[in-house]
Amino acid sequence: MKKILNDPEAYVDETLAGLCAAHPETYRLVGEEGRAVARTTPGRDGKVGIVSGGGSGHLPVFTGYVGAGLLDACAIGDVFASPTSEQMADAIRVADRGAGVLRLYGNYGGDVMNFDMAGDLVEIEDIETTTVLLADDVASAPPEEAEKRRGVAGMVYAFKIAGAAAEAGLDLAGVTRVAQKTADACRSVGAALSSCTVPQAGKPTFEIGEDEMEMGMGIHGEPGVWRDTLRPADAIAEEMLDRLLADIEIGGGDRVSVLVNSLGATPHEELYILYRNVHARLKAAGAEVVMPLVGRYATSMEMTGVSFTLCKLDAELEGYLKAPCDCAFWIVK
Amino acid sequence: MKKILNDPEAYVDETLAGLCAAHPETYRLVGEEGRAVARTTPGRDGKVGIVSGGGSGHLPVFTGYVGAGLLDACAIGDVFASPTSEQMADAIRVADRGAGVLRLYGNYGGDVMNFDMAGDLVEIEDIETTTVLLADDVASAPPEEAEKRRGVAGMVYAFKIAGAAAEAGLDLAGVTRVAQKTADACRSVGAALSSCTVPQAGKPTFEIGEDEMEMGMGIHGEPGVWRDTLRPADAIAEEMLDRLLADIEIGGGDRVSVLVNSLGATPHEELYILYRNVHARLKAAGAEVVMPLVGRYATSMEMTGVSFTLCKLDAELEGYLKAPCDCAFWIVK
Amino acid sequence: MITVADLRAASLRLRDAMEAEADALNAADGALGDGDLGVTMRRGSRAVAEKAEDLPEDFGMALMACAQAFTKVSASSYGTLLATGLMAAAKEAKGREGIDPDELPALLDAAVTKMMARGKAELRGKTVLDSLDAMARALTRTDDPAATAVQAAEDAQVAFRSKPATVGRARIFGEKSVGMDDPGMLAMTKIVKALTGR
Amino acid sequence: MITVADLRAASLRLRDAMEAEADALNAADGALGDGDLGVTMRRGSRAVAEKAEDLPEDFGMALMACAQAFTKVSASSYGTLLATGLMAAAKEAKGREGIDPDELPALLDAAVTKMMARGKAELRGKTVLDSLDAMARALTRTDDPAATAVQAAEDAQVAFRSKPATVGRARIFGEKSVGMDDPGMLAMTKIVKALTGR
Ligand SMILES: Nc1ncnc2c1ncn2[C@@H]1O[C@H](COP(=O)(O)OP(=O)(O)O)[C@@H](O)[C@H]1O
Ligand SMILES: Nc1ncnc2c1ncn2[C@@H]1O[C@H](COP(=O)(O)OP(=O)(O)O)[C@@H](O)[C@H]1O
Ligand SMILES: [Mg+2]
Ligand SMILES: [Mg+2]
Ligand SMILES: [Mg+2]
Ligand SMILES: [Mg+2]
Repeated sequence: MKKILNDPEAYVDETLAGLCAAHPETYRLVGEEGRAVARTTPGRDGKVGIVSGGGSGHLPVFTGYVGAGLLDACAIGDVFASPTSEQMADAIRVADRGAGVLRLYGNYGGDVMNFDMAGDLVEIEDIETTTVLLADDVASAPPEEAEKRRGVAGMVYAFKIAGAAAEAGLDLAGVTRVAQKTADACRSVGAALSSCTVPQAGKPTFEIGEDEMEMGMGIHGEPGVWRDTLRPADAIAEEMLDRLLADIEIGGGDRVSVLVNSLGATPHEELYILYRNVHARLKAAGAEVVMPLVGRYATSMEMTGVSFTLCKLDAELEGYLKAPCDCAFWIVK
Repeated sequence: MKKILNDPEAYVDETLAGLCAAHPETYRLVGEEGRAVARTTPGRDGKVGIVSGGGSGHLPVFTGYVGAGLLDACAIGDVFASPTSEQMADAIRVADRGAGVLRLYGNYGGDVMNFDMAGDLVEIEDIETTTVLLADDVASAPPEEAEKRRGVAGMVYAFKIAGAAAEAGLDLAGVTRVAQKTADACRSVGAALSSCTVPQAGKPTFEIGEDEMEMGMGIHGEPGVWRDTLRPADAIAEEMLDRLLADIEIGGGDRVSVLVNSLGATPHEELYILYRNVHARLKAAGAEVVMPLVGRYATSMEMTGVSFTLCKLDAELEGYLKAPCDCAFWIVK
Repeated sequence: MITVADLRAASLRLRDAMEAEADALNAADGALGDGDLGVTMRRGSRAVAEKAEDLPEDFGMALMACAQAFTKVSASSYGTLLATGLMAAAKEAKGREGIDPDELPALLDAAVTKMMARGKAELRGKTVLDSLDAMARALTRTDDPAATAVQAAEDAQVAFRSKPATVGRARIFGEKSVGMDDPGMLAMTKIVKALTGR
Repeated sequence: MITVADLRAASLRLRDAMEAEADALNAADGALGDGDLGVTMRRGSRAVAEKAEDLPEDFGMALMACAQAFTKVSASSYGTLLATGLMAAAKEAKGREGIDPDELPALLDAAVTKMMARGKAELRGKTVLDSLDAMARALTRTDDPAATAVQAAEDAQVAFRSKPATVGRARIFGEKSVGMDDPGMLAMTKIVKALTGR
């Protein structure tokens, strides 16, 4: 197990302790069990709160995106495991500035059930909540069942854009509408070259040959749509973009942001090799690439692989995407 | 070879093409062979130029740190190989705004010889140059031979602090003095858990057992000071900090920045587990940690492992460290 | 009558069984899912067993305490659904010292109803719901509730084996999932065996 | 006399030899260093061989063209030092059609001097400098310069094997490097063998 850790059971708590010690101006632990993180400087009174939550092991997702112009608070589960509804309720309570709270997170069974329960818990305390689910992974269900898809790196766009809308003063219905519009505008697909190891499991989640890759793999190592020998970068980029463009129309005059994301181990060098291909192709299709993101925005710890996300923009979304934000992992000036 | 690439020979050129396509507001290719990158918006007339250079495969080092308040230009070699003196001369020429150019780079044989030759080449063109070498890797030579040490992640501090000094209007001698002071204030040490693969070599640079780690390993995979079974995070953190503190005194009242750096694959989660330990210990020693950096600042592509860098600050260095900068990998507001 | 004393003993058997079966359940879940079902059940049943001594004598409140202990350490789909079902049964049994075996179908139906609402899934979808429903149906006509429950869970697991998965990540492997046990149904068979001591 | 025609033929032999020895040189360098010496020599000698046809007839200018071709593709320590040495020799031989074998010691000395300045290293440090110096010394007293050069390079390599490394990353493994060939000296033996066709 090529991991640097102490007790596997303490992996998440020690990570959060280090995160808050390194960036006390941004993050603070809240809640009874120390499994909710909130902005050190809360949003102003009357700002709509935005909370997310989910399993650990995806930094910067989810906790890392707590910050000005992004999330107000976040509940953190064990690696790849949902937080409990109590932890989510802690996050919702601290995020509430009197204008209600949007629950903005990925479509995973455990997370959905627990965020629903958390909503029930805070309802009695007169905190109004809404929900927007990210379901951007095109490999996880066909278009006819798009609502069953899982949420992956597209949530980075949703956090950013909804966060800016809340900062701009929209009310809960408005922020929820903008978040839903962003969720609807995002499509993602991933490809994995190697597994990661869940600390408590102690061995790689899946086996994959030295020269193999898997297209469409889930961010917890769930099986993908095909497994074959490793292809050249351009072939990978082309297939991944094909899969996205089959699901969302992007053509002449469209404005689109694209996220070329490392799942962890894949280095920046290789992300740029891929981006080069994506950029040329979108440009050739007549689309304008706006604020491309290339880096580690949503990971599975040390997994080797990449994901692509397209976020099709209108003027409203583009404005919020470019608005300022500030957390330890992402600053927009 | 778990890498995403096309032709291994094109790895670096395709990376640079993607980098410049993604961030045209920051980076542009210059020079005959396209192996120098410069700021898209050059520094103002009369600003001292700062150039760096070295082998590829270390993003954000070196090229990524071209930007406002950082480097003006950079020469880029093949993976882990020095750029040529001509490429370095290209970088120096474009960085010159009439006030001379500081060559600021790591102490490696090929780089030193070629930067010396590049200095000869531009001297005839009346460009004044100075040199500051980073030699921060304590594992690469004992204190008595400190000038023979290699340059590793400490250069991130040197780029940042010298970059701010140049932006602040210091002349070439002043910027050189500040850069040298920073170089003298930095100590680094690394530990590797797995190798990376040089694209042109096609196989891992070194073999290391599934449960082994190596202390003091070089960033190109050069052998370290001991190899043994993988230790717990706290034991690793303690030994690494011990090795640094044996070389630079840090105690009550000192102000110090610390970089906990992933060599590539090691995820943020684990960096924070380590940082937690380092932070507590420096605090217990009475030192104040200023602007800690936790992330991927100087990598060896997909290598698993970490490095620690301490940068002991005085008021001048701290001011420049906190000054604004802006590149695709690092923004300070 | 099934009392809180029975619940205490059953919770210890459950913990031991899940300790032993954790790897098998992880593997079953890992075939098409994220491979954490054994972790869920081990952590959850450990937490419940730890509370065994302190369970209140009110049978309903005791079930509620079990649900809360489970949910505090495990928030996966399966753990959350089990806790939801337990809470529904707890409401039915509140204020009583124990329940009669012939009340079991009503408790199971109450659990399944709430679990369907929580998980937004239907019966006959090859999930733990079908195991519980099969037990509820079978327990209406039996003299040996323990044996019947085990048999019903096993039969359901086998009967649905040839159907495609309809929930979770396994769903997208429609055809591939045919012939494989639903991990949640498999787990329920093992749970009922442990609870009844078979 | 050694002419540009000889240089052309030698450069092709060098390319073939380095093609064949690249892995071995990488491995020798990788033992304590970064393992790129074979890459350096393969790329550099390929670049020189490609220029062979177009080398100018002025022997000094031809050496200069070789140095430039090498340095354009390889800027490692070894490549840079070789190019530096070649340029120094080129200056000595400029304006001539060829050189006499008994001028070799002077050319080698000129190369070593410049290489010492460039690499800030001394003689007797177990580096390629010692191979070149050994050849220069041996070539002052010989009738068979080719055989002598090869023998001197080999002898130097063997003689320094028992000394510790003093340059580059290998230096920090003082004791560990004892008994191992310096990769640059090993490469020089292979280079001289190829150039002289032995
Ligand atoms: N929405 C649902 N409704 C009913 N049962 C479900 C539902 N989701 C999951 N299950 C059951 O839970 C099992 C998987 O549980 P678990 O491994 O905890 O899921 P995950 O890891 O996806 O959160 C499935 O085999 C199925 O029996
Ligand atoms: N400063 C120096 N002076 C003389 N010879 C040197 C020097 N540095 C390296 N060498 C020679 O070059 C060889 C290593 O070359 P190379 O692999 O290119 O180094 P690196 O990869 O460190 O740049 C050594 O074995 C030695 O013979
Ligand atoms: Mg599961
Ligand atoms: Mg799960
Ligand atoms: Mg080398
Ligand atoms: Mg080298």
